[in-house]
Order: sequence, then structure tokens, then C-alpha cells
Amino acid sequence: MAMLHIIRNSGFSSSALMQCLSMNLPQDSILLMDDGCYNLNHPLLLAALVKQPALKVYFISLHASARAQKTSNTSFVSSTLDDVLELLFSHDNSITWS
Amino acid sequence: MTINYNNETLATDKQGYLLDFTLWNEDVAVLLAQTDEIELSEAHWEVIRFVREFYLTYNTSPAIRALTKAMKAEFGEEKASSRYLYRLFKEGPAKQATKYAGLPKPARCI
Amino acid sequence: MSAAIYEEKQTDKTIAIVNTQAPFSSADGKEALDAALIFGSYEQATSLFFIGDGVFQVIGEQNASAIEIKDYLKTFSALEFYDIENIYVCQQSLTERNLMANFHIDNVQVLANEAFSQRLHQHNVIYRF
Amino acid sequence: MQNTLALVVTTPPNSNLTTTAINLVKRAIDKDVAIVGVFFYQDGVLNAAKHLSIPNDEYQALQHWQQLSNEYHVPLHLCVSAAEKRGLTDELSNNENSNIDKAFIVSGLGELVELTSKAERVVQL
Repeated sequence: MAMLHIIRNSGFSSSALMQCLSMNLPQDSILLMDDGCYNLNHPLLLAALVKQPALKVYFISLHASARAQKTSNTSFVSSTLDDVLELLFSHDNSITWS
Repeated sequence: MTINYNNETLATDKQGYLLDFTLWNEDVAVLLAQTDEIELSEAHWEVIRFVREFYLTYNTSPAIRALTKAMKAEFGEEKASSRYLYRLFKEGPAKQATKYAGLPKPARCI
Repeated sequence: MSAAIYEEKQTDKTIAIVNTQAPFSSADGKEALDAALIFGSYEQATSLFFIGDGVFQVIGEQNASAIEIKDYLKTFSALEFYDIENIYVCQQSLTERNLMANFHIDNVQVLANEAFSQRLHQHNVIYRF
Repeated sequence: MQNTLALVVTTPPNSNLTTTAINLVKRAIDKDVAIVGVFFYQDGVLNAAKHLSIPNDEYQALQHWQQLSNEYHVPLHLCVSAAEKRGLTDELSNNENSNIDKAFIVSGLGELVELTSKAERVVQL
């Protein structure tokens, strides 16, 4: 089953990102929400993307821009809360890491 | 609130549950039941003792389903139904047996 | 509402309760267990997962009463009466913390990362505490 | 058929994370996703604190919850045990004195079981 991993904390201060990456399976997606957007440039996430180029990572663009978080990495998909609703229903289940 | 036992005052909460479960004994159970105008039969005692033992072992009072499942192992099928337990404790076995067993009031949502 | 009334409406969803916090400084572990016991009493297929600092909840030889905390860990031994029989612990989390597989409850299954994650994926609804 | 969603809120109103939960509910309503209910657990129950006073120029989480309840009839369920542990009670001398806002329904964890089984998807925020 495809799981949506929602990350709401910065991986620099919490283990949420690390735990998410250790539980992430190929069919899953990651969604960066709230402080989770600070992970856009986190080395662990970038390394995971190098290892698994097909890994799907979404981020809420409003949450990122409010925090002055930018990325030029085209692997990240800029999203809205409307997209989040679609993601919830296009995945079988979700887990919120925070 | 309080109940009197042996010239001593035992504190209870608003609903009559003993505040300190270590002050309980079987005489106190009779007094607690009296405040609800209930006379304890041997069938009541079986459940009260069982619930207290469960609490002392697991640090929680059993919810009704867990109580029936645990009682089934101890007393067999016939006494392991919620109907049997509700007949004995009309206000709900989890709440009422716990009270006479001197245990804290179970959390409201449980 | 009693469990008896609820029985007719039950679905076949499976619930995972994931524990990620150590037992005593936060209420997370206790509140996760309260939720698990309710799902269990309503006959919902419920599994417990321990990962990260959550593994500190299941290791043996703890003594909560020494620090005046109610020992809710003792309640884990009653899980069988709530039909909660699947208890999974993450091997990597144990290893990182230099912990042995010495638990205060029986029938714990220690799983390597991938297997642990596969089990988690099989559940319809996941609550993380 | 309409998609159905339940939310479990475990973050308190003074955390900005609550705003995201409220906004997601609002988007769901606009997008015709049925919100079966919101369940408040752990520190999330503090969202129902009637006397919580947040400066006027800051985000008023309670007003938004009230709006969701009054205008859109989103059921807001409170775990009463978690609430009582945090000083919220409906058992004061009379209902007028309850410190739980009336937009919220005093419930138990049994309601979480119900929402979990009813909704197609559940998200914890």
C-alpha cells in the first residue's frame, strides 16, 4: 500500500525526517508541511533523493515561502492544501511524523 | 466526601470512589456498597476481587470487554458475558465493581 | 457507548498505533496506550509499533514509581485481554541505542527496518504518538 | 461519490500548526470532501478552552473552529479524559460555567473509533 508521509518538523531539531526516511518504501510519497519545509535543503533528504531518484517529495509552497525556504531541485513538487487533499485520497494511508 | 470505618475517616471523590486504594479491605467494600444501597452477594464478591486483582497486576481497571475476556479464563464461559455482569452491577460493571473494589474511578471516556 | 452496541457497526479496518517517544517525560506513551485499549475494546484490529525513542517504552527493568510516575507500562501485559497481539519493535532503533531485546512484555516481534515498515504499511489507519 | 475525511488534532491552539489543520478543513469543504468529524486528543483538546485569550492581532483559532461548527456543521469532538487532565470540564456547577466552548462536543475515545471506521481517510495534524 502506498503511504503518504507528512513531515511537520525541521529535521535539524527532530528525528521526524530521519524516522520517515527509514520507513519510506518505493511506492510512498513525502509531504513537507509547516516546519517540515525546512527540510527542503536537509542533507538527509537530498541524499535520499540521490539514492532514490524516483522518490516523490511534495511541499506546501505557501509554508515554504513564508519561511524563506527555496529549492531549485526539480524533484520537489510545489503544492497547495488542495493538492494535499488529493494526495490523502490517492494514497492508501498516511502517517504524520512530528 | 468521606466514609467512616473503624472510627477512621476515609476520603472519597464526589462519586464515592476511594481516593487511596491502599486503604481498602473487604469491610470497606461493604460500606462502599451500602452507600449505593447494595448488598453484596458472593457473585458480586467474585467480580470485585477479580477486578481488584486485575488492577493490582496491570495498574488499570479493565474495560468491560477486557473484563469478560479475563473472567472467561478464570471462571469459564457462563460468567464471562457482559449481560451477566450488567445484571450484577446495573450501573455498569467497569464503573461499579471498580468502586467497591476501592479503585480509582475509570477515566470518563473509557 | 458500550462495546456491545458498537459491534454491529464494526468495519474491517486495521489500526496501527506508532510510539516514537520515551515513556515518562511526556504523556504520549500513556495516551497512545489509552487509544490502543479503546480500539481493542471496540474489536478493531489494532497493532502497536515502537520506533525511535518509543523503544524505551518496552525495555525491561524500569521503575516508574521510583520517580512518582504511575507505572502505565504494567498495563502492556494486559493487552491480550484487549485482543492486541501484534507488537512490533524496530531492530535498528534498539541497535542505535545499544539496547538488548530484553522486554517487560512477551510476544514482542523485533523486526528489521524493511519488515517493520512493510507491516506498518499493511494498516489502514496510522496514529503516531 | 463524495470522499470522506476525518481529522485528529493533537496540537494546541497556541501552536501555529493548528492553523494548517483549520485551513485543510476549509479547503476540504470548498472541494466537496465531506469532513466526517474532527477529533481533539492530547494537547489538541485545548482548542476547546472557552476562556483562552489570544491578543486581538493574532490568529483566533477558536473563532475559526466556531465558524466551522456553526456554518458548516463540522462535528468537533473532544476526548473528555484528555480534556479533564488539562483543566477543561463540563461538570462545573452548571453548564453556563463550563469552560469548554459550546462549539465542541464532549466525547470519548469511542468517538475516535467511530470516526476512524466511518471515514475513508484519516489524517493526524
